[in-house]
Amino acid sequence: MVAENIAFGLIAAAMVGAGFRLVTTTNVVRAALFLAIVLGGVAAIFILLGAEFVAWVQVLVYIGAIVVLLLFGVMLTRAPIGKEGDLDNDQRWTAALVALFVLGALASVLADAWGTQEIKFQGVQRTAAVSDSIFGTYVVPFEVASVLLLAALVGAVALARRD
Amino acid sequence: MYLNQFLMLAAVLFAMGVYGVLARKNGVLVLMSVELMLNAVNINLVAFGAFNNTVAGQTFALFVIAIAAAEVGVGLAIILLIFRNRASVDIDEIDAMRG
Amino acid sequence: MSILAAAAAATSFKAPSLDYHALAPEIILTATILLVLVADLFASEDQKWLVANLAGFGLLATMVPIVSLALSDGSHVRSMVGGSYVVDDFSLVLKGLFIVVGYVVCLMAHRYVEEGDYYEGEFYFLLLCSILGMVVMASSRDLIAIFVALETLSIPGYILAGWRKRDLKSNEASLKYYLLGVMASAVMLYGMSLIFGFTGSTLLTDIGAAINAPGPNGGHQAVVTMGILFIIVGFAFKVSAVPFHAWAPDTYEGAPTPVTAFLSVASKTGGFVALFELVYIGFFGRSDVWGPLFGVLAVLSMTVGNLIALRQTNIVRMLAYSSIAQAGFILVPFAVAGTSPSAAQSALTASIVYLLVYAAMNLGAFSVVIAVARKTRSGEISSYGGLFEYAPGLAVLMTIFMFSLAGIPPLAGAWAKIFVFRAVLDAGTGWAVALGVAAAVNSVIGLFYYSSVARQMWMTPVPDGDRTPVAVPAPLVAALGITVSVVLAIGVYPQAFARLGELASG
Amino acid sequence: MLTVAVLLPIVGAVILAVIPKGREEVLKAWALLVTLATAAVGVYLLVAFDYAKSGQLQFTVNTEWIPVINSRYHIGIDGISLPLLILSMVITVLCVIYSWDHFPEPHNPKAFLILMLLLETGMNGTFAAEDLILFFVFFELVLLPMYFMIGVWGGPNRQYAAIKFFLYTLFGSALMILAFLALYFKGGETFDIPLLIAQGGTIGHSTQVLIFAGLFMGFAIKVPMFPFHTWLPDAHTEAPTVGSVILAAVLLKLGTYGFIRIAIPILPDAAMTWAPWIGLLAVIGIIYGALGCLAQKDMKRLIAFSSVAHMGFVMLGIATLTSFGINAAVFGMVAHGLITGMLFFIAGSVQERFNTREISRLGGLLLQAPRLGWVLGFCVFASLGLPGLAGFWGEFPAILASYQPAQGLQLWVFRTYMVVASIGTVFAAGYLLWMLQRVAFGTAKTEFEKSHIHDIHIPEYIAWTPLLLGIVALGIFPSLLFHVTDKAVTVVTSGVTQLASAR
Amino acid sequence: MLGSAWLIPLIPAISFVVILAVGKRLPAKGAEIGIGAIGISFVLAMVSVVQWVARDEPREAVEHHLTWWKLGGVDIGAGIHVDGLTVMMLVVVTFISLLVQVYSTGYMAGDRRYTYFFAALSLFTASMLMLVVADNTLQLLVGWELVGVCSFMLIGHWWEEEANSSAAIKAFLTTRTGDVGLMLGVITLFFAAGQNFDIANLNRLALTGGISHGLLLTGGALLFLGVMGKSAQFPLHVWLPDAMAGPTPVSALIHAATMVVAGVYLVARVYGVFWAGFSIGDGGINLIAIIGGITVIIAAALAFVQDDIKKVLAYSTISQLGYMVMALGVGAWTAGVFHLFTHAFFKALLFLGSGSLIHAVHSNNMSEMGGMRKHMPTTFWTFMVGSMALAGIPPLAGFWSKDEIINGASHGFELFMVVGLVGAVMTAAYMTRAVYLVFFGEYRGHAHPHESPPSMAIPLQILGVLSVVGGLAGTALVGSKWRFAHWVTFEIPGAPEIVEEHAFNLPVAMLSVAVGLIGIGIAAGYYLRNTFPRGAAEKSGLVRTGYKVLVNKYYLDNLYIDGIVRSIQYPIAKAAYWINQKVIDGVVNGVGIGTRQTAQVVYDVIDQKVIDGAVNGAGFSAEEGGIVLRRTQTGRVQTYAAVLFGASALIAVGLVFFT
Repeated sequence: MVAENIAFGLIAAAMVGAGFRLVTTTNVVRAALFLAIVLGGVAAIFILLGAEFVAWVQVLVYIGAIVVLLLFGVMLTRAPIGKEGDLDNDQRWTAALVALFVLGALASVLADAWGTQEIKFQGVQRTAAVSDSIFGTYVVPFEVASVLLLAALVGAVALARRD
Repeated sequence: MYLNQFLMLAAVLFAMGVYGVLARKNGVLVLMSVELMLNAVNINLVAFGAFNNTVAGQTFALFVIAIAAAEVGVGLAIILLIFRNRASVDIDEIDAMRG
Repeated sequence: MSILAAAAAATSFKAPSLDYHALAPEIILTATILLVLVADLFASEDQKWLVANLAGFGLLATMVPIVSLALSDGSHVRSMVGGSYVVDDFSLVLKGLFIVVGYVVCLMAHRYVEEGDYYEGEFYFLLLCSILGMVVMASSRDLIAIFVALETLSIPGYILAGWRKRDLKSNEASLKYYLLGVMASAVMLYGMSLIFGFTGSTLLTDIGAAINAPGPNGGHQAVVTMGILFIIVGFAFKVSAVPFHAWAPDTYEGAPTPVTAFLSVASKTGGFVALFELVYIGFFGRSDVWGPLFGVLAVLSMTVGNLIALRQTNIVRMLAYSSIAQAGFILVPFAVAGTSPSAAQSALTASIVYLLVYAAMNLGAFSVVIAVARKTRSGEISSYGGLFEYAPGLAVLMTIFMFSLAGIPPLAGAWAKIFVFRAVLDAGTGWAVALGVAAAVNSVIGLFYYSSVARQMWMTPVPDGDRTPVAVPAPLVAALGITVSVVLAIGVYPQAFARLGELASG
Repeated sequence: MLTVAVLLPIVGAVILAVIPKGREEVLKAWALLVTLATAAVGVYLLVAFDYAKSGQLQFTVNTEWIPVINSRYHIGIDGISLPLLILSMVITVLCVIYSWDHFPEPHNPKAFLILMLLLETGMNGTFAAEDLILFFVFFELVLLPMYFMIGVWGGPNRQYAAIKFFLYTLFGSALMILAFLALYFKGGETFDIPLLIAQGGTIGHSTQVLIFAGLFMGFAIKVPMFPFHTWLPDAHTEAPTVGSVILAAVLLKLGTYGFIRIAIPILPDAAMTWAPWIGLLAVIGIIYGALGCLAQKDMKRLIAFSSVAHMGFVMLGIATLTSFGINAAVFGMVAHGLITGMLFFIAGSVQERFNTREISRLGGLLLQAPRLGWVLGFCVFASLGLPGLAGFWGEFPAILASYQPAQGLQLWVFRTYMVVASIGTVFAAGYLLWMLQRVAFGTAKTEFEKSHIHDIHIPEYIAWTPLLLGIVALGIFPSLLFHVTDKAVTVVTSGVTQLASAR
Repeated sequence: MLGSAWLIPLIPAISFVVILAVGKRLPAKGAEIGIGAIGISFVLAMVSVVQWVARDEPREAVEHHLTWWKLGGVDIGAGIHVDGLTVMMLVVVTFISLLVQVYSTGYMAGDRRYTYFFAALSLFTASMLMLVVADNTLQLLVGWELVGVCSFMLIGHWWEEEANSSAAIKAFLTTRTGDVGLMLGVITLFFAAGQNFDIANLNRLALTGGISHGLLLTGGALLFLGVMGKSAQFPLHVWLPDAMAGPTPVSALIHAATMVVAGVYLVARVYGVFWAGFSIGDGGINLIAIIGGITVIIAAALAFVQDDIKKVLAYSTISQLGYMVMALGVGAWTAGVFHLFTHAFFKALLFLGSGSLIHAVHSNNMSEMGGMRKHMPTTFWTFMVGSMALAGIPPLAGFWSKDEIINGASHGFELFMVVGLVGAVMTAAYMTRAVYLVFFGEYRGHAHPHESPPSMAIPLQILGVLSVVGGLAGTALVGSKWRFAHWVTFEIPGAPEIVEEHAFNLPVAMLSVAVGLIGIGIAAGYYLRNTFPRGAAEKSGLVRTGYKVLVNKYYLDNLYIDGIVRSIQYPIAKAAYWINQKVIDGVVNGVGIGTRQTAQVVYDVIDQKVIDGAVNGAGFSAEEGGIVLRRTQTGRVQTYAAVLFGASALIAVGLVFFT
């Protein structure tokens, strides 16, 4: 258990650090890389929680697809690769205030609700269980999600293509 | 492991995401911040799944991941569209309609 | 856990039993979606009208199983996959509404898309996808299903809002809608994760039971409060309730008008449907949370929406604020639903009746806007000057829709409001009556700007002196015909919709 | 048959809508035919009405309408509604005739006549409805046509006047519908007026008082009572002649009728609590309306303010909650309908001839158009409550009744009202005669000296004669009306009487 | 006939309708209908009198009524109540009306609204007769208001001139102010009598103690307010002089003989209420007597300073009405009613005479008359008779009735006897002045005076005869059965007798004659002294020629001195007139103006600014609110997002805190 806690501490520290840099850096490309670190951290957390399948999906979809997609976006919109002076708008302080307020509200409620309850680790949940769940209870959303992805695909193409 | 250590991590990520979407003016950075928030949710879902010993949390997280991907795709398309028309992705300049 | 055990678990998978009659609307709709996509691939530029017709017929075909389900004998409740997907009277009524609204929007869009140099095939494809999301929403009784349905109905909307690609306003509309939509989704998801974490289930009935549970670990905890709130915020965004409304005017103004009509009616109704399911099934035990919340949202929406609408000069923007105010009226019954079971019943009826009526009158109003814009090429209210002189038919129709929105009897809108008032007084508490008075006062404020449109049409001269009649294409005529006959028929015989509303809430 | 009376005009309006715009003669003939047919139904009702049972509802129809909210299509008339129904029918016919050759600008007789027919349905329906929701629908149905009539065919400031009228009234009705719904839930889940009358008394006192407040707002604005009257002068001044006539002759009565038909019989207890305040506003209205009249420069506006004063008498009669008072109120409603309707007709005709209604510019009407002048003089005297003409029987019994209001009401309060109201009759004479003097007496002002002023023409004769005859007939034989209303009023006051006897 | 007395008002009413309908097309333009109808009515009225007197004694009033309307279980009838008072009034009204109509054919000849004039006269007569025969107060009220309207129409007959229509409005409004009291009194007594308007019943209840004294006092006082308006009692008398703007026959009929006595008639009719309410039987000083007494003196004083002959007569009428009211106030019921009777003849005579003069000289002003004795002998002699009757010279009509009043007052109301005597002096004096100014001296006007046509002269002569002999009706000369006091009497079956008769009192009679002569003497002395030179000149042609210019000049000076400067020598009269015009009339006019101004302020400030302002303000603030709220819609998506998150978190904290 100690090892897990140490791992969590490291991962969490990396994630928070990367996350903070993500929202403060003045370099767009670097921001994408910080995002990759956070997403990787999330995958690691999933593994800690015994959700292997989700963790790998996270790596594949997020790091493999989404981050790449975002990088493409950065390049297509000709954002400077290097440092850029002003990436923030003029409501930075408001934003910080709101964010801190949100954090405070969430943290206090969470602390109140679950205090020091522990996760009783039940072992790794196999992919099969997940798939049973998807194709059992959640079969309708699953099918609909496929239509959704199709729609997003077609729509994104229709919007983004030059004509 | 405490449940709350995951939840608190998620909360911090969520708050950073909130800051990011509010303070960043580059459209792509805003999208990244949104991802931060969605990942916070995913941590929550998986942690709760483990806590409650149900697979539904993971399933939920999978749906979120899939749909987040679709959202990012659409979002980028919109940002590209705007970039093509205005040669800028600064979203705080987009205020033609107001009042 | 051994591999064997896992394998055993894997083999133990049993395919869920699906009621294909109950799923027939979704299946037909999906088939139509695919057909439209394929047809679009193969149709040449001058054959694109086929696609529109295909979409229209597909929607009409979807109505067939809905009607047959409604007319089938026995219990109308068909529950599937552990109760996470249910087809009952409620979902049938709303599915029917979505399909009809979709059909009318197709009619409205027909010439608009054809003449405006837009992608036609994709337009209908996305429209149908969104409708599919709504239809699924009507049956979803599970957080995940609701989430997926919500995204399915939203994402095509984000795209369609930007369909006038070269128009900066359309881009802006799309971006604002998208960004705020995604953020609202994130908030909602966070809320869902909390509720899931607390109850350990995504199924609304289980959630309801867990929340109702008494004791120190019961559903009264702050975390539940926050979860419920965040989820409601997500949908409050969808239904454009103040203070989560800000996207609506900008998006409505910038988006192509048929899309605006679709967003303001179908998409909004989708949000309300989700709220019905969540509030009346999942969170019913915590009316101390959502009761006041909806009260505040309702009063703010009505008041702010109406007051800002007073100052609008653009008709679509005015209609956007009007739809914010109308959403406020639909929210009013929620606020009092927790008082008693009978109040909940009449509150649900009121909201559903309001949605049905609202759909007809708002679509009608947008149809007229589209028709008039074909001549004036303007969205300014002042461009409606003297409409009665050169297009008396459109002027009369617009008048009917405007005053129906304002809630003047004997038009349908009045009944919607009466049902809301009825729900309020059924609850009968002091706060409920105060809410009713606020709604009453707001209905008067609303009249002011609705009537100003009528005033322009009837009482001011034509601004540019151009009195050529407006040519209204046949599909638009059909859309106007459907909407106006509903508004008038319901005005005279409200029982038709009242019965639907009662069925759906029963 | 009653259904026909209510719905015939709207059916006629629909058919009118499909007649092409250019065929003006056909349009007018059809509208006249429809209104005449409706009036014929009215005559049938007059003949077939069982006067021995005028306290009971007759010609009732009671079928399902909106079962979900337990609202029914329940109509019927008794001795109170019958005269008002007939009034509404007659006035509409006369208005169609009056506007025969001179539709106000921007002309468009088709739309104008459609609106008039819609109005008639609304008015007839309100007087026939026996279900609160049905009542509400008809009550509101008159709003839209009147809004357009004022807004499209009105005077220079018409848009402001139209929207003011509309908003004011809608504000009242919004609260009124809340009160209706409260009655529904507190009164045994029914909207049926006779059933509610049977059960209304069981509602707790404080709830009754609140519900009455809602009803009061709805009806008082329509009446209009001080201080909710400010829409009236604007609306009347700007409305086209026919609009003013219908507004004065019938629409204002919807409010007072609401008090008599709904508020008082269903909520007698609250009515007792509210009566002194209603009476107070009524007498303020009497004096205030008169003072308003004296300050006017515009003939039509003056007549409009006089309506405030006259409706004050009606409301005073109602506030006494006695048989005498309410009978007087009904009489006052009909009389005011005839007389003020006539005055507005005349004001319209004056406006048409001189292109102004400014009192200071007019003069010598009796010289230039003697018959018109005499009719004006006649109506002025009728309006100031000359005995022997209809106006008196609305005022005098109302004042009489306030000497001895319903048992349980403060005597001294109502006697004070009585004195003030009777002083109001002097004011009424003052402003009306002042107007008569300025308009009809003297010689024509130089600007009109040379102009040829046409005396009363044929459509005016036809439109006015029935009203003038009615004023005289009711003035000489008040029992024409009293014997119809008396029994029905007894039913209205029965709740109050029972309360008094229970004390 | 008595039971069919309703025919008497009905006939003129029908005549009114007929004249309106076809009058213009008839050869005499409707006059023949009016005169014919009123002639029939007069005959019927005479028949009624004869039948009434011939009835067996004790005579009970004849009553007939039908249900007029019914309300809430109360049956309101319309009907007739015929007794001595009624038949007396019927005769007076129909007779004077008949004469006036005949007279008007001459006086109004050529008037542009000739037909209408007769129609209005018919309507007036009908209304007045209805008032007279009314068996209940409501019907009386109806007639009362109708005669008011007719008065309005006839005063304003020549409405082309604003002064005339203003006078008509003033008359109507002033009387209507009094009518408020009448209406409230009728209402009070209606409830006091147990929801009953019946007059006979009311009298009976009042006299038998069926109604509390307080109610009777209130009701009586309220009714008296109406009387003050209609019968021009101080201080509501101001309208009557102005009402002289109407044609003179109208003044004779309405403003001298009939309508203005309606108030007196009302008091006499419901005397039980006043008797019991004001405790007249107890001999106390009461409102009625006081008002009557004040009116006698004030009006008589005012008559001195008038130049307009009709105004002299108008003030005289007011003064005489004061006598009648005072008589009723001191319990001399018969005397008051008798004075009403005689006054009708000689005052109508005087008015018609003045009409004849005006017809001749085309002016109302005495300063433009003079010497008419020679030009208009008939008018002169009849006018002289009328004046003497008014002055109370025996045995003319006025003597008998006035003497009776003074006699009646001497029984316990000595103060009012003095008032009556002072009034008699003044009456005699101002009439002497008027007669002198009009008929003596030289003609001062510019027209060519001539005697009036027979249609005017004959009524004068008839009235002249009656003014001479009318008073005898009150004496035993006509036989005990026919004696006025015998058949016109206030008797309520079942109620105690309240009207007591006082035997002719020679000292009192002599006193009143003496004061009358004193009045004449003073005035005559004053005027004759001034005109002595002229009198001497008349005797000698030479002197006449020599003095002609001088006299004329002198006379003109005299005229102005008389008419204007000398009147200062009547300081009381002058002061009274000043008070009358400035204070009382000023108050009346001021009330009018003040009301108008208040109205303007109320309308401008309260209605337009406050009430309408509040309404418009609500609309305005809604729009302003809209403008402010619009600013929140910045157009920037991240602002919206900040609201989204901020609001969510805030509401969350709030909800968590409160639940």
